Amino acid sequence: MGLTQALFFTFAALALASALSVVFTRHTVWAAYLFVAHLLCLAVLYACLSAPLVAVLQVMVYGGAVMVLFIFAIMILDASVLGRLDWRQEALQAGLSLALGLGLAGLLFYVLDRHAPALALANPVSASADLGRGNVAALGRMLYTQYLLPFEVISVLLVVAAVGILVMAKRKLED
Amino acid sequence: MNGVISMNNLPGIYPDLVVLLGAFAVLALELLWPQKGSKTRVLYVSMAVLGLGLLGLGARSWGMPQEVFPGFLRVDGLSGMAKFILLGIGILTLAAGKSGSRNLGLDHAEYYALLLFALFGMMQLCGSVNFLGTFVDLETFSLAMYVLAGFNKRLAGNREAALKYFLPGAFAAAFFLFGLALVFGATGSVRYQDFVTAWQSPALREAQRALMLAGLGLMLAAFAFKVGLVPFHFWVPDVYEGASTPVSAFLSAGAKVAGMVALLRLVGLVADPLDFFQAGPSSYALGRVLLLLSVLTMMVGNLAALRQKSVKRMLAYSSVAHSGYALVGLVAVLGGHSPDGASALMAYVLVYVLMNFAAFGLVAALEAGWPQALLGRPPMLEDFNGLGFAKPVFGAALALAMFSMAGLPPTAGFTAKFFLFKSAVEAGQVGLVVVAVLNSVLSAAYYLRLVVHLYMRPAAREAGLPLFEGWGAWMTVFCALLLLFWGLLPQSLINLSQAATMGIWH
Amino acid sequence: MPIEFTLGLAAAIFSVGAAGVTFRRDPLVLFMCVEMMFNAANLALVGLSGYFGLLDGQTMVFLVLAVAAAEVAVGLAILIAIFRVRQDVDVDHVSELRG
Amino acid sequence: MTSVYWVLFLPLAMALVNRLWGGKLTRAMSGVLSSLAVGLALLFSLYAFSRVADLPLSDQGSRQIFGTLYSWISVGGVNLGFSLLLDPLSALMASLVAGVGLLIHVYSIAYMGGEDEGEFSRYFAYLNFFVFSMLVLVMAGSFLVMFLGWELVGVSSYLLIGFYRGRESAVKAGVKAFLVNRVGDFGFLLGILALLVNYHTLDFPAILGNPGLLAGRGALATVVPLLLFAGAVGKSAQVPLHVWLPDAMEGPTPVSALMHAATMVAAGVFMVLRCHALFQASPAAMATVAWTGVATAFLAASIALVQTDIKRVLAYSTISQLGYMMLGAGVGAYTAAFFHLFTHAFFKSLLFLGAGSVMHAMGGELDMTRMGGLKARMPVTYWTFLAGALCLAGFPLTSGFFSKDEILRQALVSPGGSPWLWLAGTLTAVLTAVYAFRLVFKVFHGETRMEKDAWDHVHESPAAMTLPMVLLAAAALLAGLLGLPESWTRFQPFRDWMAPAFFDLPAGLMPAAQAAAQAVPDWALLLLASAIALGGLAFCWRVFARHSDLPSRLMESPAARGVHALLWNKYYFDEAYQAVFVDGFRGLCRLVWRFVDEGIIANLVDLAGSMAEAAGSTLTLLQTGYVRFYLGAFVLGVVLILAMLAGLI
Repeated sequence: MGLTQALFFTFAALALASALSVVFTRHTVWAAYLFVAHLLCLAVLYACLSAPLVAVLQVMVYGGAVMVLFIFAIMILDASVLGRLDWRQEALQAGLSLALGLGLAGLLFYVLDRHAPALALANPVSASADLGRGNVAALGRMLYTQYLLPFEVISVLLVVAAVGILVMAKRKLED
Repeated sequence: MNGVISMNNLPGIYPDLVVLLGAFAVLALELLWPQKGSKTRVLYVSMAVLGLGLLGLGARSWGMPQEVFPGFLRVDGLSGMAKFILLGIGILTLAAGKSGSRNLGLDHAEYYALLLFALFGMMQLCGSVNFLGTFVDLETFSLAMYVLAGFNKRLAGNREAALKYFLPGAFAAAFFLFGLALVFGATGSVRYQDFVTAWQSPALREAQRALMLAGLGLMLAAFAFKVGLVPFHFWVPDVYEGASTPVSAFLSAGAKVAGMVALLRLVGLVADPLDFFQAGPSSYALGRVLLLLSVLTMMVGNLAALRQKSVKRMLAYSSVAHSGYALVGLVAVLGGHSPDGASALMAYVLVYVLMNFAAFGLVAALEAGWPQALLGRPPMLEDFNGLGFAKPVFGAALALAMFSMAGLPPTAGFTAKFFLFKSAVEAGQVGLVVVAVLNSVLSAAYYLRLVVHLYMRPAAREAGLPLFEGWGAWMTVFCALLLLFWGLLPQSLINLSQAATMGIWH
Repeated sequence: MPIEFTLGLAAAIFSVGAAGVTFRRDPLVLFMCVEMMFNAANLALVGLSGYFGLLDGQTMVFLVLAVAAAEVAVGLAILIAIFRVRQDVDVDHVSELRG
Repeated sequence: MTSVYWVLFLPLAMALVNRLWGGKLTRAMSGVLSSLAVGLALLFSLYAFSRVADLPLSDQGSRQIFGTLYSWISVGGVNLGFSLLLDPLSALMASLVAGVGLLIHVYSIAYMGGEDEGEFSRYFAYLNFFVFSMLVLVMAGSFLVMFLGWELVGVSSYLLIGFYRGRESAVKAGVKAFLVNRVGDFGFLLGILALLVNYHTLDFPAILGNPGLLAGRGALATVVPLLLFAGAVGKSAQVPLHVWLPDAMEGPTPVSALMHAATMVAAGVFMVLRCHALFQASPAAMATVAWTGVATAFLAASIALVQTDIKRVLAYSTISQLGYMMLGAGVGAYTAAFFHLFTHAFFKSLLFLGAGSVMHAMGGELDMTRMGGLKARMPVTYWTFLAGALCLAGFPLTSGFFSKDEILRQALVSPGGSPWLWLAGTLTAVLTAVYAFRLVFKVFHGETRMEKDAWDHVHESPAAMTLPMVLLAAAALLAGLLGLPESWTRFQPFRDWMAPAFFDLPAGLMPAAQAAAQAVPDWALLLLASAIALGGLAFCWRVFARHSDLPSRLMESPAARGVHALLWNKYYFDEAYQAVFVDGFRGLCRLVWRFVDEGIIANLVDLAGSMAEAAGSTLTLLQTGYVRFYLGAFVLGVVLILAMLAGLI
């Protein structure tokens, strides 16, 4: 087992564990920290999957920007631990969520387990030279050629988001 | 070069561009005309933008199907008709909100800009032939819609509506994205064309097919959420009731058109009528899913609507039920080899939009005249008491829309249902049609209830709650006349939808 | 990296997120779980991208990151707008509309 | 065809005028113009009638004028047009609708005179619209147009039944009528879709001229007629969907007259007759029609026996008579069934107008136990009402006598008939005679049971009301001449007129027992029918009028004296037994009404409604308002979809 693989499996385990912890921890701030950890684990996984640019973006966008937003939101809303419900209710809700999660996971695994191994034969695409360490330029080229339309639409989407945030955040003062 | 913008192709999406530029222009106008009371002008500008879009649509976007952005965006009859409906929806939404926009706190440039942005996203979605493009378009219009649903934050209903629309919406987007990943895993591409090629390839293996179907299923769930299919429908009544009336009308009509067109394209991937038998039994599984969703949606929507006292909530459940009817067309697409299923679906969607705006228009007109104290209270059936006599023209128009929703001749509601059911029977879906007809019998009970309030109850508070005879009310009349016209002379409706769905998959 | 493992991990995180969404009453944590689901899909895309040797997957993740970030921003704005006027932050308490 | 367009256009135009400018028209203008519109429609339909008569009569189906107003939809090689069909059936029916409609319009001018102008013109708008809808249904040249008329009739009847919108019961009755009818429409629409898919058209000539196509499709040959019949069951108030009709009394009385005579309820029978070619391809469908008809006839007649509300008795009697018509249609006696529809239209509208006249005089009173002795104060109403009752009871030589007897005869001797059908029908005839005369005696004879000042106010109705009644009475009494028994005369105008429209039931089907039944001589049946009517009259006189001095005055009429002389002794000797039997039987009937009708059937209909309501409640309970619940349902939905796609479910 090479170093990459060792890293991959270690951080895969960590990613899953932190994901579960986010769900089960009771404190909002702790959940946020665990979520950051989860996101950073994913960044490591991306790096191992020969996607260094995505890994860096993951750290910057998610680990940085998104988490800052979350922390701000936590501060504004002054979130603390929510009161406990009646234990029966809590158990019922946990049970239902667990059942739904397991059901979904079970089905996804059922589909993937039976069919993913066969993918290798499905698409005999040879590994492209673009992949690997020097793929930033290639990725940029793709964004501006093949994926230009969604790229442009996303710029519209960002404007929509900006206007939306303005409406949601500011209007109150105006009236 | 693959996918590079060629200026020659841009006129193909002229209406989309007009709407997009219009949205930016409206935002700029906020700076030019900052004073209060100038917002009516902004509304007229928005309407002009939509009108320009319609003009451009007439000039350029019909005719031969072509991929304006290869692998991403297609301009064909289906997208043409969808854009036609969407631009119409935009104009109707603006009309519905005109009188009451101050009352509802909607008279801000951002409202008009978001509306146009949402329309742009939907119009893009209707032509999208790429899963990633679909995802981005979906998110574009959804983000605008979330904000629109909660636009007036002073009203508790608006705030709750935004939450209940946003959380499941983001959830649905996540499912769509995972489905996209599965499809990418199965085919190595996210283009619709590659999906079809792989699906129809003789070398297709069961493993691949299963992944493709699972991915499609996850995306189906996302669109089922958008158009409000059971059990993805729970947000519908709450959001329609909570959001401002023009926004509710926009949500119900716009999201349904965009969602149904997208569903049609998705379902069409595995159900090319020409190659149906080649596609094999796996599309049968998708057909079963749609069948079940259709039956559940019709039953739940109609049964729950029976009990409603709030008009908007009743219309919400009715809109759920109508999604179920429309799905009958999709089942017909999958279950048979007649293209009538698709055209019947499109005709039904168009007629639904008209019925919906006829109803919401009068609700908005009613609210426009409300005193401040009543704001935020959902309009009840009692509020319509005796309206048929106080305002004969508007009352008659609303009654006609209700009869149309119940599927009675000679309204377009009957025409569209008839066309839909005919296509399904021809596709061999007799059982589904029996359920659908039974449901339309059932639905008469609650549509009739509104007519009873219009014509058979004395107006208790005639003076207290006047009907505002503004654009909203006249819009109801306009839609009702169109419903009557297409009930009596439906050929143009049929021709339109048939032309729109001719050869959409290749 | 075996592709089955990557996809399986993605599916697992996705399901954990879905379960978390239905379980947590705290709107912020609930929303984090939604983001977790987005990330799971991204993981699958990146894994498949490397597996196929196609750059498309990574390009798509790039675009999805932008979309998701915008969504987070709008979402948090909506959540703040809703919960700032309330005494508590419990999603279950926003349930005036029903029936 | 042009004349047909005018027939349809005039009432519609007047309905719109009344509705839109109603407030500006005076009462007289509104009423007279509306009547005029219907009158002109009558003239045009008579002209259409003559046009049909001018056509050469070569063989069956030759006398048809088929025209398409415009093409409605043309899709996938299927052309659906807004087509009209003029043939002996539709020409006669249209004239009947317009004729009865005209009389009722005239009558309404006086009857509704008390309403203010807005209400008055609203009433006439609805009434015109009702006539228009029925004419569309009748003139339809395809199932599509018929369905249009079918639903329009439903909507306009709903408007008219709920006309008195201040009254909660009226509103409820309107809604009930509409919804129960929709249940029948469910079958009708499915039947139409099935026909469309099989025939690729909905035009009557193409489908009805080729019943063999459907017959070659196995079970469809039975299923499709039964689906169509479901529509007729709803519209013609057959068991178990008859529950709406008694409640429909909540509308103004002239509306009831119109609805019970030639429009609305007759539509179901008309449709079955129109489609008889499809029905007779399937013995099972025919048998269903016949047995439903006879069951309805019997059940409704027994119920009518114990009612005290005049309009309610008349309503059940309508149901019962419609049952007879269905029986006729079910045994292949199409001409007889239509003839009964024809005569029934006269005498039943007459009876309703008479009831309206009584109500008018008594300030809305409907309970016959509080009447009596009205004969003296309202002679015209009395005599015309009596004429109607005689027809209803099948009194010899009246129109009802001939038409009902022909149906019963065919029930016995036709290839599709059976002795049991005949027996049940004959028993019903007995009941009919009893309740019809009971009504007359209770209302018009004996001492008045009214209070003094109310009695002083009783007066004959104005001429605008009595004139239609007199005309209808004449028509009701004389219409029988058009269809005298074949054994009496070769003068058969009705039969000859209808002959091109109806196919005969294939004779080969006849079982041996039927052949034997054919040996029963015609005169014996006629005699039996006469005996039943006369017996009923005598019996009622005995039971309901004995303690009054009116019978002696009645005895001055020679016919009544003859009847009395014929039956008097028999019932006199058996008085004690009769009392027990009658009381017992009345108890039984009351029981039937209480348990079967109110208890089971009405409850079944209500049950369906309340089940839907309950399901709705359960579903809205699911609408908890908790967004996490909604998200959970979302996941559940995804799991469901994935499982189905993976082939696990």
